[in-house]
Amino acid sequence: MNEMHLYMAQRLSALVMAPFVLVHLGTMIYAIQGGLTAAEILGRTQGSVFWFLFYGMFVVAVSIHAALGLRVILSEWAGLRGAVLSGVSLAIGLGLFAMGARAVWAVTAGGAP
Amino acid sequence: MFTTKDIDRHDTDILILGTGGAGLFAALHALQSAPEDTRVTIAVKGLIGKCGCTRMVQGGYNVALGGGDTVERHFMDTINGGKWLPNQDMAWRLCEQAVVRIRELENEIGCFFDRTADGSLHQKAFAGQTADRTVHKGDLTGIEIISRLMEKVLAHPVEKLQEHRAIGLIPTRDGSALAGVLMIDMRTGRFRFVRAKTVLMATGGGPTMYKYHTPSGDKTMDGLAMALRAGLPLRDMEMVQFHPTGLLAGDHTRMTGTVLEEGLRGAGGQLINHSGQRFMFDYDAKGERATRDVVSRGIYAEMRKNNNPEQEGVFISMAHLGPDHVRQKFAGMVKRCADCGFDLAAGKVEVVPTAHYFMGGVVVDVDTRTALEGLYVAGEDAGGAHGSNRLGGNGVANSTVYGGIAGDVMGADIRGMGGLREPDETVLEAELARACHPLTRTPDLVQPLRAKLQNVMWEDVGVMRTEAGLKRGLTGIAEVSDALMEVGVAPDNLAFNLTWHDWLNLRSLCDISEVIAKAAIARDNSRGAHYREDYPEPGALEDSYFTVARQSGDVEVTREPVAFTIVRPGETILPEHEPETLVAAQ
Amino acid sequence: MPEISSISVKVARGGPEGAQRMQQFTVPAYESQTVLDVVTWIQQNTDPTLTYRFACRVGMCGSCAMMVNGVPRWTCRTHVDKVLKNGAMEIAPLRNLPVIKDLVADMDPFFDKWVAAEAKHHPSRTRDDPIPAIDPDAPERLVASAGIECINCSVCYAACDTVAGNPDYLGPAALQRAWTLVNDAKDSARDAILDAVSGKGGCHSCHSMGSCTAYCPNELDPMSAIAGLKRETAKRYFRGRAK
Amino acid sequence: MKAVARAHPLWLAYILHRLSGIGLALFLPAHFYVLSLALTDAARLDAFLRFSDLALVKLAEFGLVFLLAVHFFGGLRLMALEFLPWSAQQKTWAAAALAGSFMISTLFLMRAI
Ligand SMILES: Cc1cc2nc3c(=O)[nH]c(=O)nc-3n(C[C@H](O)[C@H](O)[C@H](O)COP(=O)(O)OP(=O)(O)OC[C@H]3O[C@@H](n4cnc5c(N)ncnc54)[C@H](O)[C@@H]3O)c2cc1C
Ligand code: HEM
Ligand code: SF4
Ligand code: F3S
Ligand code: FES
Repeated sequence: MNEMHLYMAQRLSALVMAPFVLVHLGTMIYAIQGGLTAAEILGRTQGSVFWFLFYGMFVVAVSIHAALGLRVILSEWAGLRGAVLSGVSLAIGLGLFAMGARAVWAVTAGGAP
Repeated sequence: MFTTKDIDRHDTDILILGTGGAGLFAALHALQSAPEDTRVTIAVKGLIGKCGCTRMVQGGYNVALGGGDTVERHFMDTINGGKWLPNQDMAWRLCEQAVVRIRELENEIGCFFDRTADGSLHQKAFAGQTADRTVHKGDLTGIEIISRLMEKVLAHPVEKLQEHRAIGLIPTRDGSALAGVLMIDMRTGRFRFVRAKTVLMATGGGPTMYKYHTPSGDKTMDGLAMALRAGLPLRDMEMVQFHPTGLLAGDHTRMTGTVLEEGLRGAGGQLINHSGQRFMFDYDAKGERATRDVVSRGIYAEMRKNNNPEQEGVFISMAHLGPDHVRQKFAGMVKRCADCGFDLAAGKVEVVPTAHYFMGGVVVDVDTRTALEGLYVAGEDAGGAHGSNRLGGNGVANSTVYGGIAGDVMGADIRGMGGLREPDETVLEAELARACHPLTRTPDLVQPLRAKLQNVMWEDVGVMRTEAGLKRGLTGIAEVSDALMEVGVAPDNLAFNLTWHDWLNLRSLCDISEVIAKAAIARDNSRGAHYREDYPEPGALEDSYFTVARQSGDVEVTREPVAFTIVRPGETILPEHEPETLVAAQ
Repeated sequence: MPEISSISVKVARGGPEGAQRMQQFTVPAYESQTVLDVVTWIQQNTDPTLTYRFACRVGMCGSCAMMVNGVPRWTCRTHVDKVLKNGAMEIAPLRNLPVIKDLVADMDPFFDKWVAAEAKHHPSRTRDDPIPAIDPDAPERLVASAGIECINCSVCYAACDTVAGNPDYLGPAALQRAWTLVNDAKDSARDAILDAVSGKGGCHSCHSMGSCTAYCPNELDPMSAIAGLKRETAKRYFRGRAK
Repeated sequence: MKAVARAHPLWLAYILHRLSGIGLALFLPAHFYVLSLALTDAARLDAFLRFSDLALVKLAEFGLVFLLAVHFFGGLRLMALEFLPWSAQQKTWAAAALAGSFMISTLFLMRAI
């Protein structure tokens, strides 16, 4: 991965996320009225292929995006370089993805018929 | 103190001193013409491309590019402007090669000069030109030329000795050739002797021994002082060009002396004295639009009349042209003045004539060779191309043209040369001792002496001269020179010790000031930049001579007749019926 | 000119070995006085060992830049009035470059990166060819011309936090020059330049923090130039993919 | 850290974008964790959601949405600057990004309360 690829991956993942963020924010604002319950959330998402894909892609994009964003910050502010830097950012990316995938699975897969 | 054992020794093939237009072009051409794996080394008092005057060029670059203008016309203007004193072969080569050099600058170096709407180069006419000839990039032409040259050179495999100050030309024991150059690595304060088969001196003269001067601070006549000590002949040393409008802002600021551009007067700027009167028409029918030397003398005379230390200079006033118009047309100048606290657009700014360019220099042939084998000189350090006056726009043309030639010639000459030459160790030791002299004296301030020299030169060896004044000037110079030998610099911290270098600067300036004064005494007529109140006439053009100064013990000045190798006074090489000027009257 | 009062100046002293320390000086104030004049006065009158760098004294050579009260400036064109705070100021060598001594920074890294950015003309013609006609108002030319008055003073380089954090970053001035060349009809190596600015520390490292543009004494706009490079390299990236 | 040439809007926009990015990256794992509770322990998710009714937690959430909004608009601003041909409107963009994010987060807060 050279600079150019990293840069494009960061920007493209951001672009991918843009509509997700809008929808997500919108849903949240709508949903939050009158308080949130687990059932409410799960009722909306569980078993929905749409939300599965929606949040699934969101998680993939955000894992890439945040890992690359933090990579730059770790290099500029913490002085990490080379293999250490790559290792740490890969770990961040994979970690985020794993946690995110679990969450998506939790809210969308559970109640599927 | 130091002995020759303390000198770091270093070898190269081609050594270039200075990175103005001459030095940088020489480096590029040397790389093109020399055999492969020739070592090229650049040594410079500042940073590569960031010192010297080529960067400061405002108005532009003279070159005849057709549209009615011809090399012949450029040449005739140069000869007329130099009042028939130029070395005609050098002037011819300058005008002829400028055409090639400008194409090289645009096509190979990557400069972009201002265009007209049809895409061709824009050319304008400086005073003293009979065609629109000056190529430019706004009024910051030098930045474009030197930045492009600099990035080219930086990208090439040349050895870079930055902040290395040359202090002595060291010949071989029999004195027949140059062995190398002694320098100070300014950053560490250590001495370094660099042997080279060929050395180009392109340190750019610089008449900074005057109270008011325009050149960059690193230029202090080091090159000419070194050449003088090496016994080389220097010509036209009385010829100091003054620019009429230098900023006057007090002697505690380095802004004083810096140029307010020529175009201000061209556009209708008025010169006003302290009683509020416009005075230039008392001196010349063209008023403020007269040539540099005439306006400089007019201002100088006015200042002398006024003779009030509180009211030193005169004022340039632009406001009558409409402040907004001025702000727009001279944006750079207005901003520069504003940064210094002056309002050029709506107010008036105090100005005085300021020493700008040095026509004198080492005697060279058209290939930049000198009398000393292995030493070449180009740019403002070389004398001859301009005679008694340099036309605006011919300075940077001269340094780029001859710098390139020097590179070509050195690259070719080196093929026929044997190995490196052994230096005369006694000369090396003497030059070392010279530089170390202040380190053995009680430390004291250098600046008051520099100020004193600058006053002496301004008062007595300046814009208007008389024999009595020049002699008084010589006494003053000698006083400063002697006093300097008693001023010391503390030897404990020589790394980047500017005060040591101030001392060495003043040493060079004293040495060359003496030559200027003596050459000015030797010329008992008035030509171009040299004006003798006691001999106001130019003398018969057919009997034109130039001065040659040499040091062998004392400095002696002789006269040599100008050889009219191409055109004789009263004649022209322009075809018959050519109009006198192609410039539309203003 | 009469002395008005005096200025209290703290100046960074010392070389590369050992940290710099601040030294206090009192300098007479004058009506027309630049920061360079203040430093000069100290060297010429009180401490002959003080080291600084200048050449042209009119804002053309770009060798006199220093940090004045924490801000990078060309000192020869900075009037004291502009920076004085309660009669005092603080002067230090340019940020993001190694210190040689006192107020003098080593500019070599700045210029090494200039070279690394392929920021030099790649000829498409020789001295034997005519000078090409170029419309000065063509859009590409206007873009190229916007950046060409750079005096390589390194003020932008000192202002940029990305330079501070990323030793490979080529920096605003070199990238701006590269962008000028990309838009220069006379340059023959557009791709080589775009390659050079796409590598490690290239234009993609810039976060558009804009300090370069905010502090450039010549009012140039390296930030936009770098954005131009990002745009152009991204376009090329997609074109490369599409093939 | 001593102030070095940072007192201008674009630098503030940059630092805001970076800090909000870090903030989001730190929050994200927590967010994922809470959601994945749905899989393991729906009761605790509910408990958490009730807990989020507290004013203090509301404020924290407001902060998060604020971060996301700041970062979102900041990121769009950045990509507009990079990919759309340059216009001198940059500072306006920066201001608009801030204003927009403020609006959204206030909206969120007002609806939630
Ligand atoms: C303000 C100003 C405006 C000008 N405008 C114009 C114009 O519009 N048109 C025009 O044609 N001409 C103009 N000139 C004149 C022109 O700049 C010079 O004639 C020309 O640039 C000289 O070039 P050079 O290479 O000989 O010397 P410079 O460019 O002056 O370079 C000299 C070099 O030698 C170095 N040096 C000096 N001493 C030593 C030493 N001891 N050891 C090592 N290196 C040393 C210097 O640091 C510098 O790098 C102007 C000059 C000034 C000052
Ligand atoms: C959907 C909307 C988002 C967009 C448009 C977006 C856009 C961007 C952009 C363009 C950058 C590059 C900044 C730079 O190079 O200076 C960036 C950096 C960053 N983003 Fe995002 N982002 C978004 C969402 C997120 C999310 C949800 C997170 C967190 C999890 C995040 C974390 C980061 C981080 C940590 C950086 C690094 C900041 C820096 O380098 O200064 N982003 N973002
Ligand atoms: S872009 Fe401006 S600040 Fe940067 S080096 Fe060039 S002139 Fe100096
Ligand atoms: S300050 Fe630095 S981060 Fe980019 S916009 Fe300028 S180069
Ligand atoms: S001394 Fe040349 S830019 Fe300041």
